[in-house]
Amino acid sequence: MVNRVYYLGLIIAFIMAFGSLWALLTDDLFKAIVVFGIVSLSSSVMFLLMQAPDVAITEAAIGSGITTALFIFTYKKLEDRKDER
Amino acid sequence: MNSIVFLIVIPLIAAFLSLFLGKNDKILAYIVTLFNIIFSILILFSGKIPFNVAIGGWRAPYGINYAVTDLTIFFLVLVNVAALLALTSVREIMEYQFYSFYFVLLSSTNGIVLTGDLFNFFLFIELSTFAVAGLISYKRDRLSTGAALKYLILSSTASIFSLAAIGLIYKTLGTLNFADIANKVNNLNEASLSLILILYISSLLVELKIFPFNMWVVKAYEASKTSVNLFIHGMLGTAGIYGVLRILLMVFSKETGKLTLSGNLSSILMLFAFVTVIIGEIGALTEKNMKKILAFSSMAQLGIVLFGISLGSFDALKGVLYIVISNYLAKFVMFLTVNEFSKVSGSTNYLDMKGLGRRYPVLAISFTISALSLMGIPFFAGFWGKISIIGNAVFSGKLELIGAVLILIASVIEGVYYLRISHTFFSQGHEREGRISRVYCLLPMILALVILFIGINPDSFENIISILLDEIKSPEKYIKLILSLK
Amino acid sequence: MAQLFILSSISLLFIGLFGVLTRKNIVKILIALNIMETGINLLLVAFGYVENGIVPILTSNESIMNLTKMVDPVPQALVLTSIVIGLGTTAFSLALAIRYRYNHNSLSIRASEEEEGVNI
Amino acid sequence: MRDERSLFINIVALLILSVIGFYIYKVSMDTGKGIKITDNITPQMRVADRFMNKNVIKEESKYVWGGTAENTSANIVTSVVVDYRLFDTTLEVIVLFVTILGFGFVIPKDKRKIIKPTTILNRWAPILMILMLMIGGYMFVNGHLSPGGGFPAGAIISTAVLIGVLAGRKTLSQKTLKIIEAVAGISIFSLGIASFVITGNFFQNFILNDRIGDLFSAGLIPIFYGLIAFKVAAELSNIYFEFYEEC
Repeated sequence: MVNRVYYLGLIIAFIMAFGSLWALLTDDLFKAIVVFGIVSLSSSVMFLLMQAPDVAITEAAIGSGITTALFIFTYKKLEDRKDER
Repeated sequence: MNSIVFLIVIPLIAAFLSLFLGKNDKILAYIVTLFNIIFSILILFSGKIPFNVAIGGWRAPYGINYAVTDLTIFFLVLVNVAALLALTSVREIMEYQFYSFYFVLLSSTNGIVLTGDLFNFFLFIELSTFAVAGLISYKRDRLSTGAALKYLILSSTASIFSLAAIGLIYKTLGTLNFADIANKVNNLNEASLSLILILYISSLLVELKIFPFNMWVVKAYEASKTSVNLFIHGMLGTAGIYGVLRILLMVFSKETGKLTLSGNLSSILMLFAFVTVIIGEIGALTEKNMKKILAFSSMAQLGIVLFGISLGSFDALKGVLYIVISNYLAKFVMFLTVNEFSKVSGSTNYLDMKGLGRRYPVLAISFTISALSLMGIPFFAGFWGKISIIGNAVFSGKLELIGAVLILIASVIEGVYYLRISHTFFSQGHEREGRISRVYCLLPMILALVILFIGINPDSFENIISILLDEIKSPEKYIKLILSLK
Repeated sequence: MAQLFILSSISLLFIGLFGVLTRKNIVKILIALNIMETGINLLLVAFGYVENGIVPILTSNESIMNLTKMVDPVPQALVLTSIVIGLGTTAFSLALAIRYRYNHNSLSIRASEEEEGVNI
Repeated sequence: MRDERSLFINIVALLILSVIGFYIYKVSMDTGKGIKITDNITPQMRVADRFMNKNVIKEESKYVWGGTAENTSANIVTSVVVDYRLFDTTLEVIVLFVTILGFGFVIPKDKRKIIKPTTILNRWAPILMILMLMIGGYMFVNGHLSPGGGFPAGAIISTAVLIGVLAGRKTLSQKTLKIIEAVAGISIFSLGIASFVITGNFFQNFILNDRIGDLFSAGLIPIFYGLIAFKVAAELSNIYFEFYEEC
């Protein structure tokens, strides 16, 4: 039982590490934002594994949901500006 | 004395109220600032110092506590007076956001000085960061946006480091209270302690404008209004110095009654201070823009302050307090003078201010007095600071000797550029149309007279400093005060 | 288990720091800053983790008997605060970034130096 | 030229990171005497022990499920956030207030037009909004019993406003949001001052003698969480209105 949880944690740790590297190294801004959202969401699963459901809920709602939404709104706004020129 | 929390709560409520008051915000700002000054002076003369306040009734290592000691009340008065002095330079009508940011900055700088909890301290620093970033970006033009963005990115990176340090402290010592940490810090491993300290100090170094974290300073000063410069200098800078004194010397000091930073760390801090002084002086020497010159110069002064703190002896600390007070007063005089002169001449380049000293001798003479004090000419306030720092540094070791020589060279460079400016003020210039009201000359003159008074009669100030040093010498009193509270 | 948590969070921290130091695009820098913040939050909670610990919530009388098995609640409380601070930082700096883009017509952090003609 | 420069920056950054990494490794391996960073310290050796046993004031006090204690929140994280360290939480609310104020101040005022929503979104928007409001309300009402609390509740309530914006339905004006924000913020501090008047301490939980595990327990905690939730929701909704034009 403990082992299974450990492997889940290992998988999520790899997802987070590779995801964050990908988000930083890719040239496409939109892709980076979405991948960052995935990293943030998987970190909330990590919080759940650490027996911190309060933090997990907050991270999922604020850290993952609203921060990503803010980034996407910003991206859209910058895109609009590009169209004008 | 539980009512000390009003110093923080009243400005925060005012920050909410300022959303609706429109043009009356200025009156509200004066009322709140005066309330803070009067309240802190009342506490100073209440005779109950030192005392400790447990918020929410949870006693010290468990809840959040505010401790008021001599050191606290000294810096509390300095911060609040700085707020009032800086507020007098706000002349035009500002949007309500300006005052909201100002109220938050006022409450957070009061909080930095008052608090006795590590995480609370961190939160107040974050709060002041956001308020200052908002104030810097007030003009919303090219320069100010970039400056605010860079400041925000830099300080939030530094704050992440200090959050890591808070986590490490909690993991190792199991507490977040200043006094409790100071009590238990002797149990901590030497290497762990230096890692924690170096991580935690990073967010303070941003406020203190020390080398690896100082690229925001010049642009921020150049991009913002004079009142904002004075907020950053007088409130944030003073509170930052308090934070360094409290955290380096009283919370994380390993031996009670003796100033011992761990060996590596003090030399690292010294190197940082050297680089800061060099950057500041050379930058100021090559600049023509008065605001940039003052930014570089305050960077250099804070470098000297950090050098004095990292020397680790009480005589040097006395000098540090002299330099703090001299820099505090002198920069006010200089910024106010430059503000008036640049309004008349229409630019911040000092070559355009030719001849203004002849028309307004009071302002120019005040400027010269504060410049002489910063240089450390005998019988000005800064002299007593530099003499005791250099006198201590010369016989301490190789690195300290280099520092002493560096400070002497720095004084000469300061002399070159400040006297160049004063000379420009007094040289023959052409006529101008703008006028400066006599009222605005009054404040710089009074401050310059205070500098002169401290310089000629240092005994008056020596008493205050010896009380402060007594407190720093015996952190166990602070620990006893806080932890024995029921 | 605790080692896995600490190692993964420190790796996130370092990747984020690398991004903050090297990226030129401001939005990328902010993403890197957010990754750093996620890393530090994970690190703080990992410091409070106990092997085979349980959630610090009382559900019945038995859970009061098991107080010694609970993970540390204080780092979780601190992290709740720090997540919201992270959101604030992101929101404010994104607004500044949009304004910066409108002013400089570029998202590069060195845009002002490039325009002034400093040869980089 | 450009590539060489970015390569140089990358190498410098890697060097800095490796120096920090090496330093941390050295510290964790250091065998001096005293507490080390790698030492295993349980919550029972920290201040958290008193929080979990709820005996900060009286050392030997014990409590049972359904009984009273000095702090009657069943969720210990909540009791730390909103009672033992309440002042931190209020400051955090101020952090959000300042940053959103700065956000609204700095962002350029050319808003996006909303593309006409599809029929499905338009029809289902009210239902989704009510669902979101219910989940958010449940979260802050039960913040002292189950995971959740004011901040995620505020975020979820604000998504209801976001759905309203995207569906083109008029929900709230920005002026109302500002008033909600200020009223919630001021009342948080007025509760603090009220507790100063009643008990002599700022931000004390002055409603006592209720039982752990009840819905109406934990004194002021649900009230504080409710105020925080509305404030956070108002602030976050403000962000959406800054991006999108109101219909």
